Amino acid sequence: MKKLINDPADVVREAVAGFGLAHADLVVVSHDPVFVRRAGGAVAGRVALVSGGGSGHEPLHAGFVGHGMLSAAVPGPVFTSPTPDPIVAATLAVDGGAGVLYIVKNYTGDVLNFETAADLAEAEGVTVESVLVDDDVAVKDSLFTAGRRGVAGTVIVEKTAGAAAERGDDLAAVAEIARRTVAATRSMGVALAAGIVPHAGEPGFVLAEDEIEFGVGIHGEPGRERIPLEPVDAIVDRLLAAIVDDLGVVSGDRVLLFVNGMGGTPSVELYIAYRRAAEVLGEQGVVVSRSLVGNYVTSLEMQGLSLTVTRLDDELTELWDAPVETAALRRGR
Amino acid sequence: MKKLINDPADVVREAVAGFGLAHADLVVVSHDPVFVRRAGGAVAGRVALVSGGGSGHEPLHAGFVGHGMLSAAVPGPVFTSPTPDPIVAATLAVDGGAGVLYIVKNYTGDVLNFETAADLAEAEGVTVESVLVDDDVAVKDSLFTAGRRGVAGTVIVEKTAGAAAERGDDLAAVAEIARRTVAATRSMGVALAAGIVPHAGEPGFVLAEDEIEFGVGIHGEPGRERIPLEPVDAIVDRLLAAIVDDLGVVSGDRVLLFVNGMGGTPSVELYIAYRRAAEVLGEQGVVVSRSLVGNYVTSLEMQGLSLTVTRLDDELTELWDAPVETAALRRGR
Amino acid sequence: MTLDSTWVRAWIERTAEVVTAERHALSELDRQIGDGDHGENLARGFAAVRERMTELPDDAPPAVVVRLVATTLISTVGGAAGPLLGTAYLKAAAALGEARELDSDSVVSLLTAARDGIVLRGKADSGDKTMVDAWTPAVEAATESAGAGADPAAVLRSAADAAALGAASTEPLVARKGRASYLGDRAVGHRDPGAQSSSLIITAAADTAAESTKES
Amino acid sequence: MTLDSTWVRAWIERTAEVVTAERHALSELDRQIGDGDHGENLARGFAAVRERMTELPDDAPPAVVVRLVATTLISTVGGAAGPLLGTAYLKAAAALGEARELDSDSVVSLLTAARDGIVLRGKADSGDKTMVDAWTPAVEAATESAGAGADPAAVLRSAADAAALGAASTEPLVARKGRASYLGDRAVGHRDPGAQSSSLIITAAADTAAESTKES
Ligand SMILES: Nc1ncnc2c1ncn2[C@@H]1O[C@H](COP(=O)(O)OP(=O)(O)O)[C@@H](O)[C@H]1O
Ligand SMILES: Nc1ncnc2c1ncn2[C@@H]1O[C@H](COP(=O)(O)OP(=O)(O)O)[C@@H](O)[C@H]1O
Ligand SMILES: [Mg+2]
Ligand SMILES: [Mg+2]
Ligand SMILES: [Mg+2]
Ligand SMILES: [Mg+2]
Repeated sequence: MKKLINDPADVVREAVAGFGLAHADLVVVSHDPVFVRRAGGAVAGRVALVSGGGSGHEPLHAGFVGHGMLSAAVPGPVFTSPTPDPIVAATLAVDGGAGVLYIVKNYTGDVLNFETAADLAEAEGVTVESVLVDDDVAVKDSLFTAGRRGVAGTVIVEKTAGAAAERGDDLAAVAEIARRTVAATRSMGVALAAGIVPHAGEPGFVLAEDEIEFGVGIHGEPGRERIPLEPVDAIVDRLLAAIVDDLGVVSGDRVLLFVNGMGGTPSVELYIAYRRAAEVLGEQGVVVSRSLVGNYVTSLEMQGLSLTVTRLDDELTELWDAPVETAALRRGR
Repeated sequence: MKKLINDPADVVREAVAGFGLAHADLVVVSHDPVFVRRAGGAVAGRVALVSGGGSGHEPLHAGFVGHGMLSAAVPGPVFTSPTPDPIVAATLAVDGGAGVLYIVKNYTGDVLNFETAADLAEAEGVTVESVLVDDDVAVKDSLFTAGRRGVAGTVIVEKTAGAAAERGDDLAAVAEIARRTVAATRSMGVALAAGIVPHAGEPGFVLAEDEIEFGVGIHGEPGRERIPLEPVDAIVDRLLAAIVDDLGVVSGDRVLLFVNGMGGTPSVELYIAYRRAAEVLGEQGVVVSRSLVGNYVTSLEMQGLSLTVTRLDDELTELWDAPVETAALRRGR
Repeated sequence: MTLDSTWVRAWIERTAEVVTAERHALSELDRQIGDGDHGENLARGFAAVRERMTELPDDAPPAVVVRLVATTLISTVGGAAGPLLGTAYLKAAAALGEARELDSDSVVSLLTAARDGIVLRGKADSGDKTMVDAWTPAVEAATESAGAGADPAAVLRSAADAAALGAASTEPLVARKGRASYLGDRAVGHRDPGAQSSSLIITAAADTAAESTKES
Repeated sequence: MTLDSTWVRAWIERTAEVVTAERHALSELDRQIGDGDHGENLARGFAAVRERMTELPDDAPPAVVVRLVATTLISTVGGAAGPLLGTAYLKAAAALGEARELDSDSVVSLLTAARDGIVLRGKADSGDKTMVDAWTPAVEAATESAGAGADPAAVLRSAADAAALGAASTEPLVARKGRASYLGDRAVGHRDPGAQSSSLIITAAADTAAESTKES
């Protein structure tokens, strides 16, 4: 394993410290327990947003802490949900009396730890609502699974819900925006090569030179199936078909198209994929009215990408466009 | 070779097309010849900035086209300088009568092609000035080399010069800011693994499992030496020592500290490196007053990073802070 | 013959040793059908448990020791296993109440409460390819063995044997809970890491009980 | 015996074939001490040349053909080699002037102008491990051979032989220009890709001249 790290056990602590130093104008870092919150403290009367999960998906979530998005982010160990303690500490630090919304990616570990944290925070007098993000169409949602995974669409949810909180919506309204965004969002990804978890020292899976993992998760979980490498246009067509079909996108719909890099994919490849996806949607009469391209929800240095489509209404569009000032997404400020 | 592409020969064309579609609010793409210019056309009386070079370093340069930075970017084939034709076409498209500044990374190919383009553009009545960026301390600048390479520091130059042009400086003044930024900027990089040029299909170099390329260039050029892999703190110490020594940074200096990912390095690793560099500078009494961390000048999917330090004066600080609205760097708008 | 808080401490200590020794094997199982961190998660958690145990008074009753394990795992493991095993120890501590000496029935109720805690949090059924597939056979075997009049060490031995078989029994299954459920048929042929670690935990209980019994 | 525009076209056509056939070998040389694109760059450029040549009138004089090569390379190759070789052909075209029949002296001035163009743009000296190290010996050998009364084909053959030796002679050198100069001692032992491709270009001239002579 080759990595630019010191002791694998220190990866998260050191990275969060560096993040705090580099973005001292935007965030304050708590080191024990580890969480990242917006500079400036809790805003009285404003709903606060807390998200978190295993590390290794940066800039998610700490990169989205700031005006117009998250109030705090709680990074767990690499690919492992944080425990309840730091979630509770972050909750108490950012609550401005109007309640706290947890944005939780749908993994058993995240769900259970945020659940426990919510119980503990409620015991401290904070009103907590939770929204589960489960946008990954690679996983069948049925009685026979833990439900769909939360992947790249999480960014969209954090953006629209954050903007709703910023404009002064109450907790129920912010939660409604978050749930509406989840309901309007679907994603699916593909990997050419897995990332390497520092303490594991080995890739999550190994693919042959002509194989790709189709429907891969953001923790290097093996995906839906392994298929032979194809030209990216064909791969995009498959991903998009699964998304469009599941979301029920039809001619005339306005959508946000998001091509997300998994961390080790050159920018040119993301834009080549974007081009194809935009063309195909256009041919279907779908209006791509907003877009996002880049490494936003990564899986360490995984080579691959995911596609996300969110069906936009006027309000979601307005919330997407609202000013935001975070380390990884900034506009209008 | 595993890549999310179609025909290797179409990589740049398709990526630029995708870039244009994704950022239609910011840029207009010319397809023949290929260049990317700011949406809205030439601004009368304002100095225009044109940069370019081989593709594969994205977001450099097209990602920095927009208000407060470049007027146009000219992407060549992967790792190969563009020819004069598209440079001239871009120049003519963005000239607002106040002249055009070329920001050229110091490579023989870029220098020669931009030189020819300048001659041709001047023949068309456009006043052109050129600034060479040569910030890479890995290469000794002597009679025995083609001079230092232009690497990550290019972003800083594009930002300060772009802000100077935006505030209305004339061509000589914008060029002076660019040259002052170059003079105040040094960089050095390290790689764990090279990127793979699509049409080559093989990495630019192959390292053993315990080796790193120290002083690597952004084209997968082999670096200064191969050394055994070390903890990143030790690597950062080496890079920083070379930079600080060459730039002559001393206690009390204010600097911008920039940790640049080469394309395939997880964000956590960049922040771990940032942490160490900031600590070391702090111990030396150097004030890190501005920072930048992320993939800004990449080498396809190269695993590695570079450190850049720019010594800031009040004016450069103000220009760095000025509003900018581009695909890859945005603030204040 | 009964077990006391010395056994509880020995059990926890042995568990810490075993999950540390097996951390790579457990993570490797998790890498096959999950995200490859299960061994690391447990090793981290039990290292913290070991450290905090030193702060307990020597005469802390079994329930206090087990509750410390619970809260430590909850606050240090994370992932799915942290809250699940944490709840298991929390419910087990509640079941132990004030008891200082554990007879065979106490051991059965300890195991039962632990299993029930996991099911309460995780809502998995038997056969879903989770740690429940180690705990439920263990509870059943312990109940039967205690009913037949076996001593605590023997009860735990039968639980451990059943847990080991239960862990092995997850191999042919398709998962319906946790990360492995994303894999569908591709999980077949792989042992569930949580069932395996739970089998190690119960085996550590049996092994230390056997030693306690010999000494006493 | 003289060479005419049929030969020029044959030369350019042969060059296109050879650099296309050798593209991977040239890029591999460049990968060792540069950025691995030299073969690709030239193949792209000469493919464009080939295409544009079809648009020329059949009776275009040699200088027009050579100038078309120059402008096409300048506008399609990029990198260092594009402007350098482009300038070489541009200056060569200027040296040819109006001539329709090239004697040995014309061939020498063509080669000399090409070399001078490269030096003008690139400012490399002999021994800097660049394409100049193929061109300069070629010019010297051609000059000597023409001085001794050889015919154009023989002049080009001696130039080609010298260029080949010149390309090989770059192997032990440290580079002082271009990308390879960043490597210091590590460039030693590798042949310069530009010198190698220049040797191919000059050899293509000699080979096609020999064939033209046979046919005529
Ligand atoms: N709903 C559940 N009920 C019971 N056990 C579960 C459930 N979900 C997961 N598990 C157990 O947790 C184990 C994985 O633990 P671990 O790897 O530490 O957490 P994570 O999956 O969050 O990385 C699985 O092998 C399984 O035994
Ligand atoms: N200053 C120079 N003078 C003469 N030849 C040069 C000079 N710089 C580079 N070259 C030649 O150019 C070749 C590299 O060409 P190429 O790979 O196409 O361009 P790039 O280096 O831009 O990728 C080198 O092998 C060398 O022969
Ligand atoms: Mg995990
Ligand atoms: Mg090149
Ligand atoms: Mg796991
Ligand atoms: Mg080259």
